[in-house]
Amino acid sequence: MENKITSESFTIPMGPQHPALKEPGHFQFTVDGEIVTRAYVRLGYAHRGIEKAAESRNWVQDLYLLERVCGICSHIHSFAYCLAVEQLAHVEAPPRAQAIRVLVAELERIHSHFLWMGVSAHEAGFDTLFMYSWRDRETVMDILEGLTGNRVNYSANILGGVKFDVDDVQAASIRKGLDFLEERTNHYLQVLGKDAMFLQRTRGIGVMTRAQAEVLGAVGPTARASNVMRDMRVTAPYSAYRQFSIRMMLDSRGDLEARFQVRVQELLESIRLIRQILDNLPQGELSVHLPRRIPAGEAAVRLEAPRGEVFYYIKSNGTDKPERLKVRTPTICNLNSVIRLAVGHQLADVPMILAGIDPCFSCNDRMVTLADERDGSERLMTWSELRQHGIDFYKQAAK
Amino acid sequence: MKTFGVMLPDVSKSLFRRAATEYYPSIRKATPVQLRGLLHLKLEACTGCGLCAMDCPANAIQVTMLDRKAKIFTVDYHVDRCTFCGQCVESCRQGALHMSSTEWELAALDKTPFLMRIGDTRNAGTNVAAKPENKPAEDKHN
Amino acid sequence: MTLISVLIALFVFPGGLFLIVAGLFYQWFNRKLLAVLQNRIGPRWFQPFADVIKLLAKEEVIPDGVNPYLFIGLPIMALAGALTAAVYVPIAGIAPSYGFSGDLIVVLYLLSLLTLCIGLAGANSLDRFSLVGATRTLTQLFSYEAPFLLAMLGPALVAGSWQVGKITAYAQNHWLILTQPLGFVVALVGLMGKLEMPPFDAPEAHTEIVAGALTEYSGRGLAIFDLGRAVELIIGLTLVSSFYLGGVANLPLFVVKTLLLLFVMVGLQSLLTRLRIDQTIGLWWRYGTLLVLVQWFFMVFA
Amino acid sequence: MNNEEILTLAEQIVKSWDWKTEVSRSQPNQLDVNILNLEQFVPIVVGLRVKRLGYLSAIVGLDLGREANQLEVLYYFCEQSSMIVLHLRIPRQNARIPSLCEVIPSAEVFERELREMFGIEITGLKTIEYLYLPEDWPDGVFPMRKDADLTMVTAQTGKV
Repeated sequence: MENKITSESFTIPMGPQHPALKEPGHFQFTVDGEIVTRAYVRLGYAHRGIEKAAESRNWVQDLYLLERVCGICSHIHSFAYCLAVEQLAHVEAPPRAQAIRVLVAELERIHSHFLWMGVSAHEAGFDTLFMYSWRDRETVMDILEGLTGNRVNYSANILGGVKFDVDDVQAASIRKGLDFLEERTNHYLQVLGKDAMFLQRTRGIGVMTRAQAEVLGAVGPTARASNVMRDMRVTAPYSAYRQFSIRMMLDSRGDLEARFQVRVQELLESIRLIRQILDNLPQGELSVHLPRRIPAGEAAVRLEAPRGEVFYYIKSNGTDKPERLKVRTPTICNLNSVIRLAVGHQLADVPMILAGIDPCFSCNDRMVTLADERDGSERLMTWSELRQHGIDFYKQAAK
Repeated sequence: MKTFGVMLPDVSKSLFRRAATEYYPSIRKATPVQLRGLLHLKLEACTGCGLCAMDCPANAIQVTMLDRKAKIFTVDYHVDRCTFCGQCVESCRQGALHMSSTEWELAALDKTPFLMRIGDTRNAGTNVAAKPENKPAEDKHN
Repeated sequence: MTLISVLIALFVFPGGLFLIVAGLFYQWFNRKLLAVLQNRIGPRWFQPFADVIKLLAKEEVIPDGVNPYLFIGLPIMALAGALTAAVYVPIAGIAPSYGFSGDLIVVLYLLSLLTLCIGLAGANSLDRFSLVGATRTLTQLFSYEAPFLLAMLGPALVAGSWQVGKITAYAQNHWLILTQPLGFVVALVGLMGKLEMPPFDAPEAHTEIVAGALTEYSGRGLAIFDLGRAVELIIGLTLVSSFYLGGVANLPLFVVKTLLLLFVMVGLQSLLTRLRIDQTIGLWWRYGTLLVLVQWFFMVFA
Repeated sequence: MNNEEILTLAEQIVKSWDWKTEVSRSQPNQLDVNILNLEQFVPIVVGLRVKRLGYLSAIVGLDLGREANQLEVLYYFCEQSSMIVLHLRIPRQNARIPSLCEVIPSAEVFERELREMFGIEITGLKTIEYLYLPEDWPDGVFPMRKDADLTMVTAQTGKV
């Protein structure tokens, strides 16, 4: 790391490896004293080439590949992929499967928001909140494990439905867990809204106005904290959200505190929705059959991931592999805003502002590192080749 | 209303509470029945169709047909590649596959337990240790 | 006092070795208690010792572009300063080995030597995180030093002496926490600032600047700085407890008092969010100093 | 404004700018606009922006293959559940499209991605440093193109 000190600028690098970043990403902040005057971002350190790799795998295999776009919001990616493929095949998952998908998606949102709360508290130097919120996150992870069979990468979906059913015993254990989580969430709402020391680090920090949020294309809770009405579950309801409606959480302040409030209130709303789904789970089949070859066509779906709107575009050419698959994750939209927001703030606020959008770099870095021309017969050969070159499609960046 | 030390109740309760951290190697929590652990194959039900291998996202399953008429085949299960997604169990039309919910501590010091060869091993012609009993080398559950 | 007993007092007990071991034990108590308050298991009792031994055994990397003498010398100076301060302080319930009129000031400045050395060490290395950390360390030093000093001078004022031994003797009969509660609070919180404990850990806020001034340190240098911090922890606790909590009586009472103080400090650590450096300065000059001055006002006129 | 009104208004804007523009509805909530003349592209986007018909949700690049010898770029403008998709078709050689950064600042990352992955030059794009690809990525290799020779890349860089 060479030293660039001139009379005006002093550049502080953050990343690719930095304690504030749980994943590799590179930020450069030029500071004047403690004030940030310029910010620059470079991505690609967790780039695994998923979009290209998806073109050389069949429709079923892609489901699991895409689930690994992100380790935290893994379900929403396979959810989006399934919706798009089902749209291409002109089938619809049975109502019970749709409800279970939404159930897992909301549990995942709880998991993600709790995780985020802990991480941001840690960035702020409030480790007690970090430890407690992660302790409570275990509850929802246990629920997910008991329901789907895994703590992350739930693999709940198959093309045309879901893998498992929710029986009364599981419903009861979910309800029990939710009661605890609801109590804790209400408590954290108090902590985040009242703790004077914590508010010093969040109130009025990183303010993004509504106009800014719209121009910079912010999505998800980041946008909603600036009073921008963007929530796919409400504005463009998909799957079981058509039956089970959810309220949009908005805040007009646009600062970090608002982002905390929006997310924690979303937790309460998710808990309410999960209870509602459990009470009114439709009866019926769990999956429908999908052909191995998906009819040619194009499909674009937009879903609300915990971090915001996720966009999937799939083009099929009628074979058993997709022709093109495009993933646009929420972080890439929100990253724009963070870069601009950081300027003018104290260096100490930068990790908080960064964490405020809940960045997920492995979500962003998907497209290409290396691809393979592969057909079925050479499967093992090319796989070992891939391994040799060390692309870790599966051992992707932790998280 | 701003106050100081809002987390005081949590902190003070913790003094008299057992740590939430798991004491993992000494105390093992029971795993849920749904857990997707090690894959098991019922050889008598398997027809060697290879659907599981075709759908496996990690190419962890390899079906080699040795004699199509006599239905002699071997199934190689690469435990180290397996992502435990459970798609093979869904894909199998014979119901020959299931995943154990108790066998999940699969780490080993060498690679031998990671290749499990199920089926006819007479003509396989490799020197990989065959594991017909379908289990990793060490049983860590004792 | 024979030469041997002097040497033992200096190197084994109550100075030197004992101080280091006790400091590390207090560090463990700090970490363990914090973990318990956060509902974690926390480290086992030998963890700080293991850390130090591991670091001492490791290679020390001296980065390019630094002054190697300063780089190696600063940690030693810091530890030496802290150990020297211990000579004038009633460690482990034993009256200070040496003392002269006005040694309180010397002790306080020897304690600041550690912080100063850390700041210099950061400024010495060219790493950007170190530089920002050094700036913050020194900025913070100037913010808490004045209120902390004033809070420690409160007992000196009523005892009528600026000698640690005499103040302690006076405090033996007067629990100054009752007569000077504000001073006690400022002294306690000031001690947390001095030790760079959360919420005053902005100089080493690892989510912002990795390890602050000590980012470039590894191996022996880091271990010695760590030992210096451990010694400073115990000296600081001794000073505050002997000034405000009824002087020194005997070893068990001393341990109880200091651990009680540490308990309060850990509780505060677990409840408070890290302050930004500008907020730290604001806190000390706006509230810390004011509180002590109010205390002095009462002392002078009441 | 409901979906139908959004799509109708968008259709009017597009038609009024250039009556030859092909417009179709592949889905009930989707309006596909086939832009034939690149010069019309930015004004149409401005028109959509002014009327607040959707924000830029994503830019998708497509390689239509060697036979078609064309690249396609899809711009997804979304509002509520409606999607307005602008299709741009350009030749594979010397592919060049205008930048939207002046109109929509958030287009920058998408355009940078498009540029490095498909080799489409974006006129007016200020930041042209790689966003995802490594610094030592060879010139002229655009990984998301169907015929990108990536084994060569592995040999050259000797890593990944």
